[in-house]
Amino acid sequence: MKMFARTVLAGMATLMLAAPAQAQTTYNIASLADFTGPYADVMKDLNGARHSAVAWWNAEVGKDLGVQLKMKDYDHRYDAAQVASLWPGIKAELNPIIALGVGAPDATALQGRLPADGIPLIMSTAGYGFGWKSDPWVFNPRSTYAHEAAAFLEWYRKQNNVSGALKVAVFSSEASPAYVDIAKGLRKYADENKATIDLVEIVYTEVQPTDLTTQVNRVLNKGAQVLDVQTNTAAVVAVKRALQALNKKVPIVMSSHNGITASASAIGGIANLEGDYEVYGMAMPTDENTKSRQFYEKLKSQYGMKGGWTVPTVMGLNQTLVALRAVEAAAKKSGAANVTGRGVREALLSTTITSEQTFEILSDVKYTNDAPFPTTGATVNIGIVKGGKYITAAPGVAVPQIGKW
Amino acid sequence: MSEFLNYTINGALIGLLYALIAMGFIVIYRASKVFNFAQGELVVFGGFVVWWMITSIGLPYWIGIPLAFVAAALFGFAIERIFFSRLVGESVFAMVMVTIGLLILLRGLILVLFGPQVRPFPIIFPLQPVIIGDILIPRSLFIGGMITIVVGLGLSWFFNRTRPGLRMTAVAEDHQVAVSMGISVKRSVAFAWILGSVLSTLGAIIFLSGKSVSFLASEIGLAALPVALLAGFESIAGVLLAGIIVGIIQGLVMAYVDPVIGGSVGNVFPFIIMLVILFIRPTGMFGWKMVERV
Amino acid sequence: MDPAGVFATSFARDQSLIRTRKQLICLILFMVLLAVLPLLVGPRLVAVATSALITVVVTVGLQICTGYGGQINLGQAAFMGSGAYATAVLASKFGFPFWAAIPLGGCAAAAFGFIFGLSAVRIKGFYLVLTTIAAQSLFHFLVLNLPQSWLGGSNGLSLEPAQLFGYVIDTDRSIYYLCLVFAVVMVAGAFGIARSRHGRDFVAVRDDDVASGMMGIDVVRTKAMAFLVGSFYAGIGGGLWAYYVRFVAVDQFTLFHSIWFVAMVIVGGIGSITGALIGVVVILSIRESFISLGPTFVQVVPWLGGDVVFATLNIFLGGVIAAFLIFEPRGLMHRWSIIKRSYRLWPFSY
Amino acid sequence: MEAMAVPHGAAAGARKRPVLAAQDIGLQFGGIKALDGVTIEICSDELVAVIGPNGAGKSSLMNCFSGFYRPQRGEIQFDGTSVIGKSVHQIARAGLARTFQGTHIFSGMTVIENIMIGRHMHMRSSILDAFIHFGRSRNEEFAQREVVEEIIELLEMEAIRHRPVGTLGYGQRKRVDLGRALAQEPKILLMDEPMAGMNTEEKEDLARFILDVREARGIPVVLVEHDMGVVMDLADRVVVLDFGRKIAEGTPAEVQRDPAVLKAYLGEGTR
Repeated sequence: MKMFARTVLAGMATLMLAAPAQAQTTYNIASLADFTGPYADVMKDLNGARHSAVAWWNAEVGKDLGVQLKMKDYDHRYDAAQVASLWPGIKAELNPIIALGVGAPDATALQGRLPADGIPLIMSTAGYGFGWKSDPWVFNPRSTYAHEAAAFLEWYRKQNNVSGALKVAVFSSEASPAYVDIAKGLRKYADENKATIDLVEIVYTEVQPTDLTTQVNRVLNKGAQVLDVQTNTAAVVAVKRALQALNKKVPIVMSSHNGITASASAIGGIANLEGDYEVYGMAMPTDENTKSRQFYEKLKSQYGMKGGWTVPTVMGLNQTLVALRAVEAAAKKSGAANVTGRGVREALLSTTITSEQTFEILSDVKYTNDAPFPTTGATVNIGIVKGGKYITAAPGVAVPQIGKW
Repeated sequence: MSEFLNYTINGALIGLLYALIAMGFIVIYRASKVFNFAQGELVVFGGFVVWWMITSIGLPYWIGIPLAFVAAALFGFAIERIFFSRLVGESVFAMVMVTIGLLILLRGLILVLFGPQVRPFPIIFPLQPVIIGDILIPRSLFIGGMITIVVGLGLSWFFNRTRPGLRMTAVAEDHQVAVSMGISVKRSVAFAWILGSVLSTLGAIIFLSGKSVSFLASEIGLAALPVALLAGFESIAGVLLAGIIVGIIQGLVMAYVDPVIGGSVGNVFPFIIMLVILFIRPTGMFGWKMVERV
Repeated sequence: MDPAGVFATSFARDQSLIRTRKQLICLILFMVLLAVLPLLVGPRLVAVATSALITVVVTVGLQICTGYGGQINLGQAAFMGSGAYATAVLASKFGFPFWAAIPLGGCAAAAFGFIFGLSAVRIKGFYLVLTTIAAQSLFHFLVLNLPQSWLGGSNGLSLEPAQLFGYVIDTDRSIYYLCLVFAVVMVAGAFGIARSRHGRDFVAVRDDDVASGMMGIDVVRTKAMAFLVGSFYAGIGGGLWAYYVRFVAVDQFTLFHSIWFVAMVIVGGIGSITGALIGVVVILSIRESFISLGPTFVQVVPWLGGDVVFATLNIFLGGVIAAFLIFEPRGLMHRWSIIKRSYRLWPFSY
Repeated sequence: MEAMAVPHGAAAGARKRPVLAAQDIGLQFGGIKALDGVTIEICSDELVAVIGPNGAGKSSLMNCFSGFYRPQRGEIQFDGTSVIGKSVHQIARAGLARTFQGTHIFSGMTVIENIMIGRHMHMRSSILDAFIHFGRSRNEEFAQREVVEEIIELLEMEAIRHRPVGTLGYGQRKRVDLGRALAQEPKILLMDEPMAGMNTEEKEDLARFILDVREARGIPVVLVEHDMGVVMDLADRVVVLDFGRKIAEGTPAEVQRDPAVLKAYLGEGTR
């Protein structure tokens, strides 16, 4: 008996000694995806990016840290009802320390219960005014769409030496509350900056507009110098065709989910978008050899990246990198064996995720308890089609302050 | 003033597009008294077929478009054969429910056949607008409106003047009477579905020319409903006028009311018109008045 | 058709849903199973069951409106939404307890439905479906455009968990029981309505409005009643949804949701309360098992990729519905009664 | 059977109160006159047959009585009040029942359910009672069920009471139709060509039921019929219509001898 006890003890001691070198604590990430709903077309890239980023982190960061992460996909068809019925199972079966979401249904279905579940959720999109609440559990790596557009407008105004207010027309749609939110944010921004921005009109259209020639003509007659289209690619195409019909060259500014590449493929060629802009707070998948591009190439050659160098891929990367860096910070703080969802959230709120840590895919990300997105220090990149080529027009443009709407 | 005129004309042309979509709806309704709720999906299907023929395969327009119409006709025929010819003798209620099921099925089918991506639609009609003085008319809608009027008058003539057309009108009025007159109801219904599918494809071409095609396009099927109702679901010539009326009202509301309320009342206005029609005159402007015989 | 050897000895017996001891035992077992379900299965299934219970309430209402009353309704999600919004407003802004807010949400949905139904029920034909589509789009428009302080506009509305005698209903299990109680009451009520003169009137009006009028049935009133009951049920479902997710947003109640409710009625069988239950269970279990098995499948066969695996769901569900439309347009319940009858009458074909 | 014919006109009105009276009614569809100045009175406890060739306006008359058509001219009094402008269900509730030409029967429902529908207007339970089921709604069902069982017995439908009506033969369906109308406990019963499409045996059965019903319930009956034989056997009084006008009225024997009637019927025969 004594002998046995001694053997056990000795064995345990050996294990404990070996532990620092080998023991890996495995944690889970829940990857919410939309394979069968309206965003099925971007999911391959977005989700592929998530998986390869996790693989990279496990191999190059987690190994030394003693943490391994496993990610599992869940299809929610972009439907809040489906998210609600999936989540308790995810929580019980996977017990994730962090979750990755796609869009509004994730946030709306889960924000009521995440604090109790103790799991933070990282979105792939920019923020929204309707999510602007303090004590967040749902995090966006970028400021809101309205903030991003505002950053562009300020930059554009300076760039073109516009004296007086820059006249802007917004094309929105009531098909989704998210579109309405963007328009509301821009309205708020314009109201706060009457000297520099004149929001001449918010045009509401169908999600698949019939024809916008009259509407575009009207806003041009009102002197619009920039057309903001942050809804979908169908709207970009319709606005562009209207401009072509009118033979006018007024730049359109697009967002990440309906950016230059996506809109170009919907209109049938990037040449159509000559001189148009896109703006968002993450790296642009241009052909330029940036640090983010190098990171992507590395993922592609070593970590099974399936997606192309596209906006959805960048979206997948940015949310996953924020999640991974938060886990990293939490593990460093409380030890590899003691990472919890709450700990990860604490880490998100207390540490700055530097641009370097995200391979310049994001600017420095610093959350406060006031908002689910970085309110200070955020920057955007601006892309343009110039000479038929998709390039960065301006990197790191600062995001202005807007009051809550 | 010229602005007002411009909104009116453009509204009328968009209304004619609604009328074209509604025509497909009405043709099927006349033949079988069935509200086809999958009409928008037929438009999307037609749109994707055109994209596939012209943009994806790269056929020239003069081959691709006729082929797309043939494909649409076959598709309409297949739907009738697979679903509705089996339901002969079932209640209209059952058939309407089938069209709702069809809607879900077609969405799945199109997703599988053409993928979830937003596809560029070929530029069928030149982009340059027609300009008359200060008035500016999108060419696709202008040509489309002309086509719609021709098609509408042609179909109206077909149904009211020609022998096969009159037979179908007889079917539309009363299945039992038609049978007793020796007219094949089945053939008439099949023809209606073929026609409905072809008209939807034509609608897709006018609607989407130079734009993009995705599922979002199916919403026009719903936008056409108020037009069909205003026309009383029966009159093909009437639907042209109904379309123009709804289109003009919508256009003016969008231009003058939307900016005031800061929302999108223009897009729901056709539905408000629909409710008003149902309250006031549910048989529409041109619907056949029939005495309900016991 | 009763099993051989069972004859109704009283009207009560003849009337009741449960005619044999076997059926009674089955029902009791089923109820017990529902009662202890959260203790037996994992949280995932509890959540699925909860959403199934909410969907059952909504779909049973649609069955009464469409299946019994013959009033095709493509706005059930909008009515569910108006119930959800009403419940959320009453609970969060006026401090109503859930047991008052949910039924009032049902009433609000019925009232909202009434505005739209009124015009259509007076007319012969399926015009109601047009007004319900209008209701769907106006619901969306109104929520987004009414002053934000009323319905939250694009921000949505959140509400506190339901409370009963100080006990907070915020765990998966307690919400399940909350929904179970409401669903059982509502379904039992639906059976009651279906067996009453009202249920018969609905079917009569659906089958033959001419003869119905001759029986002294006020056809317009009856249609309106069927529609009101249907939207009331939707509103109750919406109220439960509000307490389930504790956040109400306009895009949770779209036309596509309405269409799926109709699909459940089609698959289950038109004109049968049990059919509605079966429809919900069949569609949800296909959908949920796909979604549950998907990740595992992706892990086993990684080269297929999630996009392919999950995309098959659409085809499969579409196929199921198509199969029903082609081979059994009267739904599963009809198939079941045929099987039952032929088995009882065996060896005689019916 | 009551052998004596009931004289019509003012004298009859003084002796027996008319239950249903049409005064000079005219009905037009477009330019076609379906009814043109028809006057007819039905007194309590009387079986009146309305006959006439095809298109004579018999069904139109029935439809005016029951409120499906609204005559442009004239007046219809039922049980002392005017029915013009009232809706079908209001007239039905006032006590007018009818059976239909062809089948207007709820074929998805069982025989019992069909007849229970006939009891509709005698039931009061609200939708809330129905929701609760136990209590008022259930008790009412049972009470009404007893009435229905009596009718089922009267019409000898015990064996088929649980059969869906859609599975029944034509003759049986007509019996259900009659049963449903009886369940309304009407003050008058209109029957629109009940014998059409029946074989001899079924006709005899139905004729027997009609007589039984009259005897048991004492309800006045208006019978629209094509088959002269049936009419002559059953009716107390016969009204003949042709081209929307009343061309003759009297006992079956009188009518049979009327030259105008003969002409109308022969005329139809040679058409």
